[in-house]
Amino acid sequence: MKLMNHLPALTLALPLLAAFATPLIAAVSAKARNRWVTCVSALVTLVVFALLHRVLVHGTQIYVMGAPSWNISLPSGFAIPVRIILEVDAFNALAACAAALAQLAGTIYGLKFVKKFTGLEFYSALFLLLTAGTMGMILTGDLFNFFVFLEISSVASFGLIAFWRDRPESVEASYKYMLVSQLAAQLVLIGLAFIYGRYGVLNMAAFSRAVQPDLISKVVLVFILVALGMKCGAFPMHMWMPDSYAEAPASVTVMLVATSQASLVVLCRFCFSLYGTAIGSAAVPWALIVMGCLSMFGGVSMAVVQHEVKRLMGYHSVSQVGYMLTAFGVGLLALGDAAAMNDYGLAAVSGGLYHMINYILYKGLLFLCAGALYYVAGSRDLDKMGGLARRMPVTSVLFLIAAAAISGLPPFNGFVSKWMIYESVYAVHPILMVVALVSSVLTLASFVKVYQTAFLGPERSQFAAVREVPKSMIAGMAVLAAAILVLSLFPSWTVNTLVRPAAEALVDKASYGAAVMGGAL
Amino acid sequence: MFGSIFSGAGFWDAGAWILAFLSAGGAALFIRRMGRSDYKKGTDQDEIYYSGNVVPDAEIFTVPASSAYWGFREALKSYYSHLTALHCGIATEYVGWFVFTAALILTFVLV
Amino acid sequence: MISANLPYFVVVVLFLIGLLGVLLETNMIKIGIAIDVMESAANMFLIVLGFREGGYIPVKFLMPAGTENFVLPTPQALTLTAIVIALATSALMLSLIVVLYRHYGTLDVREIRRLRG
Amino acid sequence: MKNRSMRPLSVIARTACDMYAWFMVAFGAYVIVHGDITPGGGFQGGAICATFLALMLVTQGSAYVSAWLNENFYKVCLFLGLFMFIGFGLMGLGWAMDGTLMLNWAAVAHDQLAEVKPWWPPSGTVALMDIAVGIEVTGGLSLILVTMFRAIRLGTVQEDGMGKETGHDQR
Repeated sequence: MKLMNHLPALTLALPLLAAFATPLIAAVSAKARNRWVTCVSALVTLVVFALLHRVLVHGTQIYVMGAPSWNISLPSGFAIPVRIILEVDAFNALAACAAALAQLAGTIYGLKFVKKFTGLEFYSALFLLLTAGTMGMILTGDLFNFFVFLEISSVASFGLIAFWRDRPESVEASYKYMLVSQLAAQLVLIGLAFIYGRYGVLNMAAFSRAVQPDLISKVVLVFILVALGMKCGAFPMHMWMPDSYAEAPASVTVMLVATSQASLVVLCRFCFSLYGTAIGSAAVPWALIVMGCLSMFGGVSMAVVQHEVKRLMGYHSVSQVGYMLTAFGVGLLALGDAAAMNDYGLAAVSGGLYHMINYILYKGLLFLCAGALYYVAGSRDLDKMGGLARRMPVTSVLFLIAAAAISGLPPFNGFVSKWMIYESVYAVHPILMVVALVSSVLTLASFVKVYQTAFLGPERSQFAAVREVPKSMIAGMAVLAAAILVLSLFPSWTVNTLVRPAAEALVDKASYGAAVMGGAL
Repeated sequence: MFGSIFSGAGFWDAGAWILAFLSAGGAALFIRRMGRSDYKKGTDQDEIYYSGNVVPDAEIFTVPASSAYWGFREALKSYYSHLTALHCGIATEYVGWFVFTAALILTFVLV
Repeated sequence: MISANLPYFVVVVLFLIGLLGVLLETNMIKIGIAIDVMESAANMFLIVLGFREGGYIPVKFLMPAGTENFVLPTPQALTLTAIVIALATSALMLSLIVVLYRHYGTLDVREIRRLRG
Repeated sequence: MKNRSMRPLSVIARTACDMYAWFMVAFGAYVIVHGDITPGGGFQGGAICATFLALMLVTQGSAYVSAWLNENFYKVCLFLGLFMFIGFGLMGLGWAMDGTLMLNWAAVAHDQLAEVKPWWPPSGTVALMDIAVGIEVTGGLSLILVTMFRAIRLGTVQEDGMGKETGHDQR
């Protein structure tokens, strides 16, 4: 079928088209807008899952924008690709699937959650734009295109974080994120300019062929690493994260989680598929590992003492990102050494990847549950809550699932990925595993606190009239909960069919280049 | 049905865990059934026993979230004072940390 | 040699001015200007990289007959895109500053710190 | 609080700018339409077109402009332009799906241009997309001007219900 060739392009074009049509449709009626955004996000999810299926069956997909045909990456007479190319392998496609689930949940949840506020046509348009930016960052195979999508998603998220614009804190959080993020974007742009000046290419596959471990490449790698590390919340640069995650509406926070993971996807792409063995220095993997350990412990220890529910979860995001950074750092350390790669490297990369997918799902669910608490209680302060489990049984069960998953309690998926990370990082140094285990314990402790103070305890008089949140919000949460349960109940299927091919695609630098540049080296 | 994942040191099986949870739940239910049968709902037996005193309001009666893990926080007071000072809320200091990290990593990578 | 590298010195100086502005200024509007200066530095870097001695603009209709040396349009396209993005972000940043001034009554970035700890 | 809205300038300035502003729009339209083969393009031309509103605000004053302005026009411009842009991109796919996204389906070869379609833009969809971008940027920059102009009036008299904060508190 010809349509199947166009799936990568449709993943980007659909949300873009829908985003620009939304204000025009919203002029008709609010109901039309709601139906429109729901249909579009369901369609995007469908397209992304079809893309994942196609990639798993047929191997890496490329898509050349503007070419006479979708697969002409090298027109005759050209040594390097000149057009913008989307390159989708198992790794990209898996991350895109998690992001698609997050945006589906956020869209459905947001229908009722933000209903009573004004400016909803721009909310919907920006949300779809954020989806397009995230998908673009994940799927792109072109460096400058990556910068453009990074900025699209950044600008959309600044607008969405400040959606509650008459709350001073929201605008403040948006401003702080914007300040750091703009500096990071300039570093990325200058890094890309370095690449262009040094190698004359902006295509990722061509760059992965050309890259040498010289001074310029190292500087570029550090710029990209710091900028994207900031975007996904590595420790000394994470301060924007709890602020903006807490102040954004809950339906947006789900998507912000996916966007920050898109940055991590590109970071892994740079470290593994583009640089690979040409990384030239053991300092880069160790920087990842050290930042990861600091994030793990620093994030969670700040989370334990918080009493504002979404801010607490924001600090947990920092901590969870630390697990992935550590795992990818260990994988990077083992790169180029076949024995070490077989021994623990691939397991570390798979663990990090699996944890990334799990993290998007359960952290999204946790933020949605926190939003539900805010929706009924009118406050995010845990001191003012209590006894809500009787009033909101569904939300409390969903929260319990997500909290068990993030704390790594068996039978949930969070345990499997954390376990894979523990066992692989142990091979590098046992202290990494100790840090990870202590962080995990503290995670459990802080979520016990949240559950105990918000859901358990005696009923409070001011919540006598509280009812369960509306059905559409439950449906949004159920999307993520169902995904968590599937990943939990079929771990071996997940690891063997989804995660392992993705990890192998990530570390296989030669085949990443070959998909665009052709087989000849 | 669910399959297992093997690593060098052990294996993971979701089915085994579910089986364990089911049997533990069954045992709990069994023990619960062996309890007293003269319990009646809606009588004085439902009341909270508070040393014979009147039970205060929920606001006073519960430990608020900001007081939870007080001992933990108190023991690590010096650590937390540093960590809270890091999250000072000033946007330009956050930018400063970003630049500092970039410079640090650049030094380690290039040297 | 010096004259050929002069644009790069300007880029570095501009970027450092912007960076110091962001780090040391306390007025939010000045910080916004400093961010814009950094964006100009990045754009100028791209433009300088695209310069070729004796190259012609890459539009076939405007080229004199027989011209073979035309520059690659990529850096110019990149710069244009980056300028548009910079415009969007500076407009958004100024709007945020206006709203922040309404809420907090100050432009001092050190006093906008309700979110901390 | 003092009314800080903009006052109109003198008669001479107003009369001159009344005419001059339309020439700016014409020049902007010229830059947009010729953007594909000359320096300029949709963004630059749109920015020139948006100076129309800036001139009007400066010379005619806020009362005149806010009475005369229809903001929805610019909103429609903004989203219609963006919609047209991505629509032209999607048209590259063609009915039979044998093209690609953003394919330049309307391009004509350089040497056939004169005899085949003398009126056709030589760069094909690039010209069409430039027009779409021009419409979008005109709408977008004008909206930015209007919105920020409103924002700087900081609690002055609310002539038209503008400047009222809506959103979070509206329960």
